[in-house]
This record gives sequence, structure tokens and C-alpha cells, in this order.
Amino acid sequence: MLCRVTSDTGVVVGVPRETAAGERRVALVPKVVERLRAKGLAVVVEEGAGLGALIPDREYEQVGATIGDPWAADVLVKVNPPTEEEVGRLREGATLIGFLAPLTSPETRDRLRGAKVTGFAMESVPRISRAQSMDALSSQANVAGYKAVLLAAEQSTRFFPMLTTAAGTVKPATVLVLGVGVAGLQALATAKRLGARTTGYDVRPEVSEQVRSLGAQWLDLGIEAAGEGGYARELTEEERAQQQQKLTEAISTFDVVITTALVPGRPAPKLVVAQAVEHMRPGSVVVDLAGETGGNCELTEPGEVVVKHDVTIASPLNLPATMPEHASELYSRNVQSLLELMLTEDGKVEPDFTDEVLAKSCVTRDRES
Amino acid sequence: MLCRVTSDTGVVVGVPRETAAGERRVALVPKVVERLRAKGLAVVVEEGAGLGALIPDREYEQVGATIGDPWAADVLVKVNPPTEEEVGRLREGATLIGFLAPLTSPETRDRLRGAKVTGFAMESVPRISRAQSMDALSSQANVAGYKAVLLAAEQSTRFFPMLTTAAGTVKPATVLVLGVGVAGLQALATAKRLGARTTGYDVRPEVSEQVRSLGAQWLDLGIEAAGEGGYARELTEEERAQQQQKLTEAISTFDVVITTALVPGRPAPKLVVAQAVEHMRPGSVVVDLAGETGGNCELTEPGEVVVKHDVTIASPLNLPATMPEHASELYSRNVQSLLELMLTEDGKVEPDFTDEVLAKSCVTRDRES
Amino acid sequence: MTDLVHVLYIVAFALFIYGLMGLTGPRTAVRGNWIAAAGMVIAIIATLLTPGESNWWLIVLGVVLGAVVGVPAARQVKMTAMPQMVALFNGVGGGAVALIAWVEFRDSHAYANEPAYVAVTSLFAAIVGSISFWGSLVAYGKLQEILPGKPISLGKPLQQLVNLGLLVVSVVLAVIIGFGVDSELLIIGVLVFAAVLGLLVVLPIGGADMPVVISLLNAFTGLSAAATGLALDNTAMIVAGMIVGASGSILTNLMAKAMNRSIPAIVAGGFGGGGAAAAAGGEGAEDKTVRSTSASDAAIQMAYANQVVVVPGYGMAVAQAQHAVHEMGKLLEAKGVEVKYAIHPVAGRMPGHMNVLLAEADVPYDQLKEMDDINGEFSRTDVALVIGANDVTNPAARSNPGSPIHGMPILNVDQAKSIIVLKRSMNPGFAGIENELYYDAKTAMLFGDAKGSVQSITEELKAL
Amino acid sequence: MTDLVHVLYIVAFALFIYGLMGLTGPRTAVRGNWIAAAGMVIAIIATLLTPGESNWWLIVLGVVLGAVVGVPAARQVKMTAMPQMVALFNGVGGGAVALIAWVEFRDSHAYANEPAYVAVTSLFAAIVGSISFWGSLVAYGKLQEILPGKPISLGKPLQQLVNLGLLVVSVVLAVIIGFGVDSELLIIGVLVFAAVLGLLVVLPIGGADMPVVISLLNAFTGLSAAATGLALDNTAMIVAGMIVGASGSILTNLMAKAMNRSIPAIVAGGFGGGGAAAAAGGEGAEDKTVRSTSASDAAIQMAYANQVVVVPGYGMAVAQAQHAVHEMGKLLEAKGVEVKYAIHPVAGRMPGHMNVLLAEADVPYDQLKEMDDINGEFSRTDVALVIGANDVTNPAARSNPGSPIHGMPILNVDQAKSIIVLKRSMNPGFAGIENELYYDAKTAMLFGDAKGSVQSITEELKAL
Amino acid sequence: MFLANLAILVLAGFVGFAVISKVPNTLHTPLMSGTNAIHGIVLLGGLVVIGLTASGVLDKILLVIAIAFGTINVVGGFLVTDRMLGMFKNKDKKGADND
Amino acid sequence: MFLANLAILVLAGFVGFAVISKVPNTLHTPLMSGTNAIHGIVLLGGLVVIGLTASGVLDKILLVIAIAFGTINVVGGFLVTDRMLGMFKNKDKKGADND
Ligand SMILES: NC(=O)c1ccc[n+]([C@@H]2O[C@H](COP(=O)([O-])OP(=O)(O)OC[C@H]3O[C@@H](n4cnc5c(N)ncnc54)[C@H](OP(=O)(O)O)[C@@H]3O)[C@@H](O)[C@H]2O)c1
Ligand SMILES: NC(=O)c1ccc[n+]([C@@H]2O[C@H](COP(=O)([O-])OP(=O)(O)OC[C@H]3O[C@@H](n4cnc5c(N)ncnc54)[C@H](OP(=O)(O)O)[C@@H]3O)[C@@H](O)[C@H]2O)c1
Ligand SMILES: NC(=O)c1ccc[n+]([C@@H]2O[C@H](COP(=O)([O-])OP(=O)(O)OC[C@H]3O[C@@H](n4cnc5c(N)ncnc54)[C@H](O)[C@@H]3O)[C@@H](O)[C@H]2O)c1
Ligand SMILES: NC(=O)c1ccc[n+]([C@@H]2O[C@H](COP(=O)([O-])OP(=O)(O)OC[C@H]3O[C@@H](n4cnc5c(N)ncnc54)[C@H](O)[C@@H]3O)[C@@H](O)[C@H]2O)c1
Repeated sequence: MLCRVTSDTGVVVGVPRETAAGERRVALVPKVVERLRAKGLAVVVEEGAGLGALIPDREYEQVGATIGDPWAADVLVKVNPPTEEEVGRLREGATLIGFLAPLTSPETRDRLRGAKVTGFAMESVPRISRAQSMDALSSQANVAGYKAVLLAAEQSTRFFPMLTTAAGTVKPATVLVLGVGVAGLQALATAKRLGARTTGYDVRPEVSEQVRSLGAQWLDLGIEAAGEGGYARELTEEERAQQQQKLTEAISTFDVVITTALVPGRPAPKLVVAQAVEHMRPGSVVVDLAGETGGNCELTEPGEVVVKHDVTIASPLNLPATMPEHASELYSRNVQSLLELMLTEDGKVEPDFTDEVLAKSCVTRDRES
Repeated sequence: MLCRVTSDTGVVVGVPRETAAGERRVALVPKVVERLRAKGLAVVVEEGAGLGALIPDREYEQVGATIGDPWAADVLVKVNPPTEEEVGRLREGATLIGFLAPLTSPETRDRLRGAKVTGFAMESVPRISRAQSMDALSSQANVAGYKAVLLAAEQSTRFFPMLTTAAGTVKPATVLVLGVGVAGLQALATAKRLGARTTGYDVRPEVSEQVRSLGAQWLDLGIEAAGEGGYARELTEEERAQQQQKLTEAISTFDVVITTALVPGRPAPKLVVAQAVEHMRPGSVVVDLAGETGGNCELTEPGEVVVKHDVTIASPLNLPATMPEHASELYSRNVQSLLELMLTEDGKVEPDFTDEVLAKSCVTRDRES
Repeated sequence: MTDLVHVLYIVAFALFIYGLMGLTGPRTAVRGNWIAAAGMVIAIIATLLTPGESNWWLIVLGVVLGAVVGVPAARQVKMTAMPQMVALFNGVGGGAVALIAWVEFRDSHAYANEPAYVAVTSLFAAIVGSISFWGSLVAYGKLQEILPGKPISLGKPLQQLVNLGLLVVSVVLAVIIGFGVDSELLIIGVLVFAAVLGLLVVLPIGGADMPVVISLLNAFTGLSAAATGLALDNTAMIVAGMIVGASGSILTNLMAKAMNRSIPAIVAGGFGGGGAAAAAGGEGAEDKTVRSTSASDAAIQMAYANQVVVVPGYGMAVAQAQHAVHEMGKLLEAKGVEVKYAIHPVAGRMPGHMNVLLAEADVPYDQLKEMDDINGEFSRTDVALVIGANDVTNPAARSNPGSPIHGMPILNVDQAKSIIVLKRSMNPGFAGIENELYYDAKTAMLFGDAKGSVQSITEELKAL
Repeated sequence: MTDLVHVLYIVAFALFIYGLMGLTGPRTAVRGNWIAAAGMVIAIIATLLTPGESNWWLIVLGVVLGAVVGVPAARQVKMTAMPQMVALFNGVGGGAVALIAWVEFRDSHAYANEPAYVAVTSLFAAIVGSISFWGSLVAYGKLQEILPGKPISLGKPLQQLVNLGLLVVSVVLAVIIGFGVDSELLIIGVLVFAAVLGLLVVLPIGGADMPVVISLLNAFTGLSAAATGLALDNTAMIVAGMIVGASGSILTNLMAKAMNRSIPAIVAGGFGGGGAAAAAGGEGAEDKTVRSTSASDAAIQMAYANQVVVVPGYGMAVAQAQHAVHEMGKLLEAKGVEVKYAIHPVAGRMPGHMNVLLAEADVPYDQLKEMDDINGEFSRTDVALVIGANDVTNPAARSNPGSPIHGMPILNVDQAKSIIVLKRSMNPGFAGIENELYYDAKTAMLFGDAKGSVQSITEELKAL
Repeated sequence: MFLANLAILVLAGFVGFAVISKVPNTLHTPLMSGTNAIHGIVLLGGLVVIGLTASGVLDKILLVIAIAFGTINVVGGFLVTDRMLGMFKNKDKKGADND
Repeated sequence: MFLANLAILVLAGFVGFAVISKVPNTLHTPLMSGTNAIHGIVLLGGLVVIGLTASGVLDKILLVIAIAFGTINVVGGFLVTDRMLGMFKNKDKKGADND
């Protein structure tokens, strides 16, 4: 069955099976394949590409995709950055869409440039209202925020909700979310749903209203650091020291701390120092979503669940992959929107680089010098 | 440090470290120890007894317990039934309080009788309003119901709540709870909190109002089987067939099925047959809380998480142990209430067996013939 | 009457109306009252300016007498005795009308040279004024506890027959006068029969219904004043009297509605007796009567309380009333009432049942009180609002060793100053046993689905 | 006037008042109107019964003429042309008053043998009637687009000086008449100067303010009718005229307030011009005026709608209004209105923000509609209620390629038949851009915190 | 007489004031139209004057016009108001079963 | 005269009706007390009759009593109402910040 597929009508889109460890997502789900087919695109899906998300191959076939070798396609859509070997399998002049980690792993970009592949990085889609449907960072962060709370509740030795029972009253857990971007907001919302008392903290001042709009409290430490494009900037040395000290005091009163603070292209700020963990009640939980860039907690061991000072510290690396079906679904819709932006009326892939969204998200161009 | 401790003032209560696999609970938490101390009892806690629940020994010492050998105490409080070896370590004439599995493992009772130990089984406390504070089945089932939902959400490849996002709308998960006792009610409540659409089913007709009182729907299959003491009776062969068939139809429309159906002293009723699992959408989840007595689902492998027909089937065996701090806290309050019922004014343990609660929960008496 | 007097009268009644408009809102009420009083001063001055006015000393005598009695009475009366004071003041107003009518009869020699309408209005004033006077006196006596608070009645059908008879006799006597028979006995007869009627109508009415009755008599006095105004061709009296008559009637209706009474039922007598006795007596659970109440009454009780403790139970869950309950709670807090929620450990049907619901409705965590924390507070709680809870409030658990729930710790709701229970019927709860609490004299039942009841209370609260 | 006529007049005005009370509530309005009409019939019959009434043929002629013109006009006018019709009817009423005053002047030979008040009231009627007549005609002309809708003015200070001058001249002429000078030229002068005043006052007023002006002229006509009634000693006219005068003044005030205008500013002219064009024209967001509304109005609009679509946004979250919104929704449904919630994919500040809140408030899942499902429905939606949403409703995303949000799919709220927007101010949302929707002629803004606004609407709905 | 009328005038003013204290916006226009119809009462003025005092031809012409004007005001006013209120007619049923 | 007075009576009735259309329960008692004070207007009747027509001794006695009664009604009524309304004087503040 592994054979090259071309479409008489035009562009072929390839969907490989993700090879990164622990990855269960797939770049296109059958629903989206169906829509692309309706636009006249051919779709080739690697055998077992959907298995991690419990999507059997037959579902792809039912919507008109071919099971075969995706690497020869005109447009390859992926979730994770391609390995060196995978880049080698790409056709020259092909287009690659996926998370390409342009800021943290420049070598991927260099390899793609070498292979003469046009690469669009999902993380570089600008955070503007119009581009929200292509914003995979948001859609995946949303999954991560939700899952982080489930993980915290799972790890906690305590209940989240308040329960008045015949065997005594259980106080509601207090949850602190540090860094309230998309993931942080969803974490606050989910923790509140589960009955916890929630508090949010961020350095961008406009976030306080958003935190309150979810029924959470705002932890005000008096440090403001709004950066560009809706992101935060890195703190100065002095600000950092001040922040750590004030946070250490605050953290000791919480049962659960969920950290999501990121600064684009920089190591994650250290918000929870070792001493803060020490002061927490035994049995408390820290979930650190910033593990990939070093973690927001000093004691974090990225990818591990460790117990230190009787506090459980979990740093899951790829939470969206733990909810593969919906994470893939949302991701493929993002990809679909971006792909549709590149399509011409007659179904060719010809990105208009005067469009801010395409210009910003494109990291390599095959016709580049 | 391991030495026998007696109390000048009276009774000594011993708290051993639980030895069952995966058990993280402890029979008394420091808060309750403090209260027992205030009543003039001495408490001996085995070294590391609280470690599973992330309760360090120093916390016990702070409230006046001695770290030492609990097995020589007058009253031994445990969570799980004692092993043969443990029964051997008990003092003759001692009192043992804990889950003793009187209906499912009669050999424990025989051993206790042999050792001339008075045993009180927590599962035999009658389900009457007055005894609710000693009702450990309820308090632990409550934990199990809550945790079952977290587990289901964790295992699900999908979101529980509805989310309308730029990348598409996610429908709320539909959750069906089969067998709505204490655990089932808490499962319904927790799933609803997480945003799922919930439905409950039971054979006791009075449950329908309770299900609705949690904002859930009632699945009416027209089979009634109320038994004694608020429990259900076993179904007849014919009823069972009818139930399975109707349930198979209903189940296919749900994303998550949580089963908690038990009949005291009987194997768990099989509610979810293999065919029902097959008809579920790929990626769906079954959480079977009846694993200990064989499971409510035909494909359950007790204690395991398996994927069959692209459906994840989880059958955790001891969910309360996964939330050890609060589960222990609630359990120790139950134990405390029962213990206090046995105490005389001057602090001796002299159970009044005319009291319905003590009479029913006592499984062996040292003075028995 | 000169033009000046006339114009002053117009000014006076304009002030009455303006003042009355003010009296309908709490913010403007105080000022409104004084504006109306200013109108009254102008009206009196205008009258004294009437050309030909004489007998100044007698006028001074009367006014001084009235002031000497009225001012200290109004100043010193205790707040709790206000209602009977109003009854008394209303009564003397009616008395004045009756006396004036009597004098007019004498002066005009049975309306010999007057147009028909003077006779009609004047005799109407005599009858109504006399009823008001004596009826108000009885109301005063009952509220002041000079007369027994309990209904005094001849038995319903007989009573009504007698009343009707008295009314007919006095009207007939008046008609005879109208036909020109000039005998002082006749007018005295009119006054006396009306007086007896006033006495007999009010005597059978229980203390709880008194405010409605006073308001009704008030409206009557207003009408009699208007009638006197017609007889004397006095615009100020016509307008003032009529305004009081009309607004008084509506007010009576509103009051009756707020108390869940119908005016005919009250006047027919004996109805309000039970409630009155229970409210006054204070014990008497022995004969096991249950007092039921209305949403508006519950609303008022809570709005003017210092602390309200809400006791939710399984019924709140069944009714899914949690959102409504929280809305009500917020409203009470906005009115300055302290609101707490007492969560019994086994309320509902699963551990934490109430927590789930109240959290869903976003009730603040600090307001949820555990049993041990709240039980000490019931004795200083003005209103305990029990919403679909039953077993967890049953005092038998404390006091009746034979009860199946004896020994179970309960919420000491029965120690609150007053208790309002929301449930659908007198059916028992989970444990299947009766709840003595419902027969407590301090307890009022508001029957109906908990959600509906709470919503009605909320609406009433908003209207306050 | 006989007693019968007098009594009938009393009945007539009682019916007017009763009818008018009915007109203040949607449920009783239709009946109220016909009750008032019945009063009018009685008043007319009573007048014809006046002894000595003659000239029957002329009366018939006048009435037939009036009916022939009035009935078809009222029957056939388009719904959209109603306001100018009312202006016209009001105008002819004023005209009638002016003409009667003129005839009275002639008949009485400049009030030779009449008491002073007859002269004063009659001349007052002449001036006010003439102003009303000509002012109303201009209002009619503008609304009917016979005259240009835009303000026609001499420039503010000059205009006001001229108007004042005209008023002074006509009053001075009237005073001269009052001093007994009997010259027909004088009364004609009074009428003409008042007429010019009426023209000049209304000409500079823009179309959007017209309803307020018509209401003001309506109140004037009422006063002039009352004055005529005083002059002719006709109770029915006094009462009816005065009621219209008083209620009309308040109504004018209420209308001005609802449109965010002050009456002096309107009469001073030129102010409302911009809005007029916008409202009348239908496009013209160029000059950008905003219409604000009240909770009661929003409530009525929704209560009588078939379908209401609620569009929540970040503002609902900030206000934590979700529970209030659901309560309102349930109330509307209870009134038979179909209620849907349109959830835009990026409403709020996180994916699923609205879902979290509405789920918390227990809004049924079926009522939550995705953008693609609901967008087709807006065109058959009577009211789109936008609660703190902004960017996600901005039509610029569809129509303005230069907009930073161009190309973003939005909720097509602007296709609804009418739109009510709840927000605190005219501040922009997340994207920081203006929203044309707010300047749409179909859009009304209800300013204030979303929770408070929704709660007020809910209360108004309950009162309906 | 005048003073009694003055009293009536003042009272009528209060009635107008008290009745229209708080009216929903939607009813402003019909209410305006309804009050407009009521001041069609000026028709009575025309009837009285033409019936009792009018003499000259000009007087009569003026009065016929006045009566015509008054009639237009009355009949047009009530009819237009009724049409405006049409929106409340059928919807009433819908609301009825909820109170 | 009587008919003018009748007109006045009817109008006054409407005023009373329109003013007290919807009053909060809490104000029922003070409002009752306030209207009670207003019908103290009967004092005027006493004044008029004693000043203009009264003749005999019994008449005078009766009228002095009537005037005294009327005065009690007036002054007592207004004073008691004012005291009752005392509760709104301070409570207003509490409520004020919530509307
Ligand atoms: N919490 C637990 O874990 C648990 C578990 C199992 C059993 N229980 C038992 O359940 C009981 C709980 O006590 P409780 O006071 O909460 O409840 P309860 O004693 O069962 O009483 C509930 C009351 O609510 C009323 N009600 C039901 N539906 C209503 C509605 N729609 N609107 C208004 N009222 C309604 C019922 O009276 P009407 O029918 O007259 O309306 C009933 O009397 C205890 O006996 C406890 O032992 C508790
Ligand atoms: N959903 C997401 O994932 C996400 C994430 C990030 C950004 N965004 C962006 O956020 C925007 C969402 O659109 P939206 O329409 O929901 O919100 P929006 O455009 O931000 O507008 C919200 C409006 O609510 C009003 N408001 C705020 N507080 C209020 C209160 N207490 N009461 C009443 N009104 C209040 C504000 O006006 P006043 O100040 O005048 O009251 C404001 O105009 C989009 O531009 C979207 O791109 C969305
Ligand atoms: N306009 C749109 O359509 C759109 C779409 C999605 C997101 N956004 C915006 O983009 C922004 C970034 O969202 P994100 O989730 O990708 O952010 P992120 O993942 O980059 O960072 C997470 C959060 O950490 C915070 N943070 C960084 N340093 C910190 C420190 N030292 N201490 C505390 N907090 C710190 C940031 O402020 C941010 O809120 C948000 O404001 C979001 O609203 C906009
Ligand atoms: N009065 C009290 O104080 C008190 C306290 C706790 C529990 N209870 C009552 O005890 C009862 C039992 O609770 P539990 O949680 O221990 O029950 P359980 O764990 O024994 O069983 C769980 C549920 O499974 C159901 N079930 C059994 N067979 C079934 C079948 N074939 N199909 C479907 N459902 C089936 C049972 O009806 C029960 O609801 C409940 O009614 C509870 O209300 C009472």
C-alpha cells in the first residue's frame, strides 16, 4: 500500500504519523480531511497516523483519504518539528506546516532551508483577532490548562471541592495559577469548576480583570512587565528578586500551584523557588507547565513527577498529547485555516506573503536566496 | 524506638503502617489523634505510617503520639483487613477496628476469632441516619466517585466541558453513571462540575429523584430491584438479560461510562457487556469501580487500564488510596466516632452490644464461645 | 367664602397631594409628611379668615384641648404602641365628623331649608363618622390590651345578621330625617345604631388583622370628611377627605393582600383569630397546629432582621433552587442583613450534596458554615430559613430518646427567634419521621416548591 | 348648562382618566384608548344636549368634513408615517382652539362684558393654539419630507432673539386687547405673530428630535384647550385639557430623557440635527449619533418579540452577569419568547470563556448556538441582545477591508430587526477599534454594568 | 365659578401628573397619540360657541372649520392610537398564561 | 355649586387612586398614619360651623369637642407619622449605596 499518490486536480496534503516520544496527536483528523477533500485537495495519511488518538485508519478512508506515504506530498502537515531524517524525506519545493520551534531550535529551520522546503511555524502565527482560528498555541494551551488541573487534582492527596460530610468538613482546595495566559485562564476556570478557590497572578496588568472575570481572585504583587504582541517581557534582575520573595510568602498558603509563565524565546522565569516549596504544607502539589523551557519551579524535573519536601512537583512536557482526539481536532482546524489562507481560488498553494499572518508564520521559503 | 507503650491512664490505640499493595491511607491522621489524646487515650503510631499520605512522623509526635510498635496496643485501628501474619501480632483480648471484609473473606474473621480478638468491621456499620458519622463505606465511596471522574477525564481523549473556540466547538462529553449509590452520586456531581452532561441509572427507583437533584438526567429502563437496608438486591436471570440489552443500546451514545453497581456480598452485576463496548465511539472511556468484585463490565481487567475496541477501560481497585490525605482524614473520623461509641465515661473500651451500631458492626468477640 | 380663602384652599390641597406623593417612597416620606402638615396649617388659617368667623374663644378652647391631649400622646407613645395610637387619632376624627353632623342637624332644623344633597351628605357623614369613632375605639382597646385580643363574637351567621340589622335601622332613621321629620331623637338614633354597629364589627376581629381594619376605618373617616365638605361646600374638605377615602381604600386592599387576607373575610370576623392567638400566645405546640405564612411576610421578616441563617436540605436540591437561594441571599445582604448558610453534614443524599449545589450557584465560601460553628449562633439569629431540610433540623434527635435519629447531631434551628420552613407538604424526610419543629409556635410554614417560594420571596424583597 | 350635561361631563372626564391609566401599560393600552374614546362620545352628546344649541346643519357640516378627512387619513396612513399623522392631528386641534378664540373675541366685542379671566384665558388659548397649529404643520412637513429634514435656522443667537421678539409682540398685542381695545387687527396680529413663532421654533429642529417636539406641542394644545374650557366654563374641557397638558409635559420630559436630550436644548434648536439625519436616513453613520434606551424599554421590546438572541461577550464575564442573564432568559421563555445564546468562538478572553460561565449558570446546552448555526437566524430575530460583546459583533470585519479585524468571522448581529447593546461606555473592546454597530439606526445602547442592566431588565419583565 | 374651575384645573393637573409617572419607552408614542386624541375635546368649544353665540358669516365659517379641525383631531387621534397599539393586541395572549 | 363640588370629588378620588398605586409594604403603616392625619381636615368643619352657624349651648359644647377631636387628629397624626418615619431617616444611608 505504500505508494506515491498524486492528485489530478491539484495539491496533495500528507499527514505522517508523529514519531516524537509520547506524542499521541495527529495533524489532521478525519472531519478536517473531509473538508479539505471538499475543497479539491487530495489527502494521504500514513498508516496508523491516528492510532495514538484512537482514530482508526478506516475513519480516514471513509472520508476519502488514501492510506499511503505522506512524505512525497506537496504540503506536509505535522504536529511536532521534523527530525533530521524526516526533513530528508521531504520533497524539494514542498510546504511544511507544523510546530517548528523557530525560536528554540534554529537548526530545524536551517535544515528546512537546506532542503528547499517552505516552512510555516504554527507558533509564529501572530496573536491578532483575525488569526485566532489559526492560533494553535492558544488551542493547545487551552488543552494544557485544562489537563494541568486534572493532573493536579489527580496528584493531590486532597479534595478540590468543599465537602461537608458526616465524617467532617473538607475545606476547598486553594489553587494559585502563576502566569495567566491562555493556559492559565483555562486552568483557573477548570479549578473553579471543580470547586477550588482560585487565585491568579501575572505580570501583565490587564490580566487582573480577566482573572476576575472567571470568578478568581487576583494576587497583586505590584510588578508590571507587559511586553509586545500581548506577551510578557523578561523581568529585570531586581524585579525578579522582588517577585520571588513576595511569591514565596504567598505560595505557602496554597494547596496547589499551577505555573504557566513563559516569555517567548527566553528560559521560563523561575517563580517558585526551593524555599517556597519547603514552606508549602506537606501533600501540596505544584504542576509546572513551563518544563519545556526549564520550568517555573526551581525543583522541577521536566517530564517527571517528583516528591520534594513532601510536596508533589509534576512537570508534564506535552499535556495536549494526553488528550489526543480533541487536541488533534483543534490543531487540525488551525492547520486547515492556515492552509486555506494559502490556497488560491483554483486550488493551488500560493501563499500571499503580503498577508501579515503568512508573512510572520513563514520561517523558510524555498525560493529564498 | 520500637518498644511497647502502655498508658497509665488507660487504653492504648495503635496505628500500624498499611502493608497492602498500593495502599497510601492511614487509619488515624494527626488531627484525630489529637482528639483521642484529649479524651485520655494513648496513641502509638508505627514509624512511617503516614508517609503514603505524605504525613511525616513529626506531625504525629507534635500532637502527642508515640512512634513505636502499635501491635501491642489495646485497640488497633487499621484500614485494610489484617494479613495472617498481622493477626498473629495482635494481643489476645485486643480490639481491632477496620475494614474486615466480613462478607467476602470469612477467613479473616476465623483468624481473628482464633486470636481472641474483638473485631469491628467498618463495612458492617448499619446505614442509618444516626450512624452516618461512622459510615466509612460512604466516606470512601465518596472519594472513589470523585476520583473516578478525574480518572475518566484523564483517560479520555476528549474534553468534558463544552468549549466554543476559534478552532471549532467542542461538544460537552456525555457521562453515564451506572449504579448511583454514594459513589455514583458523587461521580455525577463531579462530572457535572467539569461541564459534562450527566445521566444516572440504578435499579432502586427512589434514586431517580436524587439523580435529578444533581442536575443529571435519569435513564429509565423500567427495572426495579430495591433490596434491604437501602441496598439493591440481585436481579433475576430474566431481569438481567433485559437490563443488559437495554443498556447496550443506551451506552453507545455516551462518551464516558462510570459503573459503581454493587450488591452486598454478591459478585458485581455485569451491566456493560462486550458488545456494548464495541458499539461505543472509538476513544470513549469506561471506568469500572466494581473491579474488586469482578467488575460491572465484561471486558474489565481489575486493576488495569486496557484499550479494547478503541475504548479505554479502567478498573482502579482502590481509588480512595489515591487521595490518601483526605481519604484517611475522613476514615479516621469514622473510626473515631465508632471508637468513642465504645468508650465508657472513665475511658475504658467496653462496647455496649445492645447498641444496634456496635452489635451489627462487631464480627468477632473475644469472649465468644 | 372669599376668593382668598378659596385660593388658599387650593394651595392647601395641592400640598396634601404633593405630600402624599412623597409618602409613597421611603426617601421622600419624611418631607412629604411635613408638606402635608403645611397644607393643613394653610387650610386652617384660610378657614379662620372666612368673613364672619366668630366664637374665637371657643375655638381656642377646643384647639388647646386637642393639642394638650394630642401632642404628648403622639410624642410619648412607644414605637410598639403606634398602631393603636393611629386607631385612636382616626377615631376622634370620625367622632368630630359625627358631632358636626349632629350640630348641623340641629342648626338647620333637620335640613329644613337646605338642598337635598346637604341632608344626604350630612347624614352619611353622621353614620360613617359614628361607625369610625366607635370601631376605632375598639381597635385601640384591643391593641392596647384593654379589651381581650381574642375575637369576641356572637357566632358568625348571627353576628352578620345583627350587623346588617343595625345598618338598616340607622339608614332607615336617616331616610326618615331626609323626608323632613325634625326630631332630635332620630339623629341620636342614627348615631347610636351606627355606634353599636362600629363596636360589633370590630369586636370579633383578631389582633393580627387590626392594621387592615384600622386602615379601612381610616378610609371611612376620609369619606365622611369629604361628605361633610360637600354639605358645608368646603373644597379643602372635599378634596382632602376624598383623597384619603380613595387612597385609604387602595391601601387597605394592599395591606390585606400583603397579609394574605381578604377584606370581606376580615370584616365578616373571626378569621384572623387563630393566627392572632398563636402569634400572641407563644407556646401551644401541644395541639399541633401549623402556622402557614406568605412570601411577602417572609420577605419582610428577613429584610428587617439582623441575621438570617439559611438551612438548605435535600428539598433545595430536588427543587434545584440553589441559584434562586443565592440571589435572595445577595438581596438580603444588600439590605444590610447578615446571611449565613448552615450546612449539616448529612443534608441531602450524598456527602457534600449542599456544597456542590451552592458552589454551582457561587455562594461565597465564607458564608458556608459547618454545624459546629453555626449551632451557637442560632440563639442570636432573627430568622432561620429552612429550605427543604427536615431530618437535619429535627429536635427529636436531641430530646426524644425513642426517636430513630436520637443522638444524631442536628442544626439547632429551633433556637432561632423565628423559623420559616419552605417545603411542599407536611410529608416527612428520609428518616420517615415527623418533625416537631413544624409545630413550634415560632415556626411558620411556606408551602410550595422551594424554588418557586424562594423566587416569590425575592420578588417581595425587591418590592420592599 | 343643565345638571345632566354637567354630570355627563363628569362621567366623560372620569372615562378619560381611566382610559389614560390604561394607556400606560401594554396589557391595558388598547382598551384604555377605547375607554377614552367612549368618554369623548359622551362629552360630545352632552354638549349637544345643552339647551339652546342651534346651527345644527353647520355642526353636521363641520363634523362630516372632519370625519371625511380624518378617518381615511388615520386608516390608511402607513405605520412608518404615524408620527407625522399625530403631528397633523395635534395641529388641527391647536388650530381649532385658535379659531374659537378668534370667534370669541368677535362675539364678545373684545370681551366687553366678560370677567377678566375670560379675556386672559381666551387670549392665552389664541396664542398657544396658533403656535401649536403652525408648529405642528412644520413638524408634519419635515417628517413627511415635504420640508427638508435638516435644521433650517438663522443661526442660534439671532434665531433666539427673533423668537423672543415674536413672543413679546403677540403678548403685548394681547395685553392691549385686554385693556379693552376692540380692533379685529389686534387679534389677527396676535394669531399671526404666534403663528410665525410656531414656524420659526420648529423649523430648526432636526427630524430625530421631532417626537419630543410633537409631544411638547401636544402638551401645549392641551393647555390651550383647558384655557378655552375656563373661558367657556366647560368642565370637560378644563379637565381633559389640563390632564393632557400635565401628562403631556411629563411625557415630553420622559421622551427627551430616553433620547438623551434636554428640552431647552431641543427648543433652542439645531441640537438634534445630526441624529435626525441618521435616524431618518437609515445609513449615514458618518455623523455618528448613538441612541440610548432604558431597561423598561428593552424589557418590552423583548417581551413582545418572537425570538431573542443573546450575544454574550467579555463584558458579561467581567460583570459576572451569567446568573442574571439566565434568569432573564428563563423569564422571557416563560413569556413564550424563543431565546437562544449565540456563542462566538473568540468571545471573552480564553477559548470557551462563555461556555464556562453559562454552564455555571446552568443555561441548557441546547440553547447555546455556534456562530455558523445562528448567523442565518439573525435576519428573523426580533431582538439581538448584546451583553458586553464588542469585537465579535463588529460589522467592520465583514465590510471594511482596512479594519484590523477584517476577515474574522463575526456574529451577524446587525441583521437582527433591532439590537440592544449592554455596555458601560462607548469604549472599544480588545481589538481597540470602534464598532459601527453602535451607530446603526436599529441599535439602542443600554449603558451600565451588564449585571445591573440585566437585573433591571428582569425586574421590568416581571412587572409586565 | 372660576375658582371652582381653578380647583378642578389643579386637580386635573395632579391627575395627569400622577398617572404618567413612569411609562415604558415603547408606549411613549401611542401615549402621546392617545393624549392627543383627548385634547380633541376642543371640538366641544366649537359646538358650544356655534350653538350659542355665533352670529356673523365669518364667525360661522371659522367655527365650521374649527369643528372640522376638532373632529379630525378626535377621530383621527383615537383611530391612529388604536392602530399603533395593534402590536400589543395579539401578543397579549402569549403573555396571559404566565401571570 | 354641588355639581362643581362633585367634579372636584371625582377628581380627588382619581388623585388618591393614582398616587397610591404601588407602595412598598414597609410604608403601609406610616402611609396609613399620614392619610389619617390629612383627614384631620374635619377640624375645618368644626371651625366653620362654630364660627358661622352654631347657636345653642349644647351645639357649642359639641363643637368644642369636635374641634378638640379634630385637633387631636391633626397634630397627633402628623407627629406620629413623623416618628414612624424615623426608621427611614437612618436606614436610608444603608440602602443608599446599593441602588
Ligand atoms: N448526606 C448524605 O450523605 C446522606 C445519604 C443518604 C441519606 N441521608 C439522609 O438524608 C436526610 C437528609 O436530611 P435533609 O434535611 O437534607 O432532607 P430530608 O430530611 O430528606 O427532607 C427533605 C425535605 O425536603 C422537602 N422537599 C422535597 N422536595 C422539595 C421541593 N421541590 N421543594 C420544597 N421542599 C421539598 C421534603 O418535604 P415535602 O415533601 O413536604 O416537600 C422533605 O421533607 C437525613 O436523614 C440523612 O441521614 C443523607
Ligand atoms: N476567546 C479568546 O480566546 C480570546 C483570547 C484573547 C483575546 N480575544 C479577543 O477578545 C475579543 C473578544 O470579543 P468580545 O466581544 O467578547 O469582547 P470585547 O470586544 O473585548 O468587548 C467587551 C466589551 O464589554 C464591555 N464591558 C466590559 N465590562 C463590562 C461590564 N462590567 N458591564 C458591561 N459591559 C462591559 C466593554 O465595553 P465598556 O468598557 O464600554 O463597558 C467592551 O467593549 C476579541 O477581539 C478576541 O479576539 C479572545
Ligand atoms: N488576540 C488574540 O486573538 C489572542 C489569541 C490568543 C492569545 N492572545 C493573547 O496573547 C497573550 C499571551 O498568551 P499566552 O498564553 O500565549 O502567553 P504565554 O504562554 O507566552 O505566557 C503565559 C503567561 O505567563 C505570563 N508571564 C510571563 N512572565 C511572567 C513572570 N515573570 N511572572 C508572571 N507571569 C509571567 C505572561 O504574561 C502570560 O500571561 C495573552 O494575553 C492572550 O490574551 C491573544
Ligand atoms: N441513611 C444513611 O445514613 C445512609 C448513609 C449512606 C448511604 N445510605 C444509602 O445506602 C444506599 C446504598 O449506597 P451504597 O453507595 O453503599 O451502595 P452500593 O455501593 O452497595 O451500590 C451502589 C449502587 O449500585 C446499585 N445497583 C446494584 N445492582 C444494580 C444493578 N443490577 N443495576 C444497576 N444498579 C445496581 C445500587 O442500587 C446502589 O445504588 C444508598 O441508597 C444510600 O442512600 C444511607
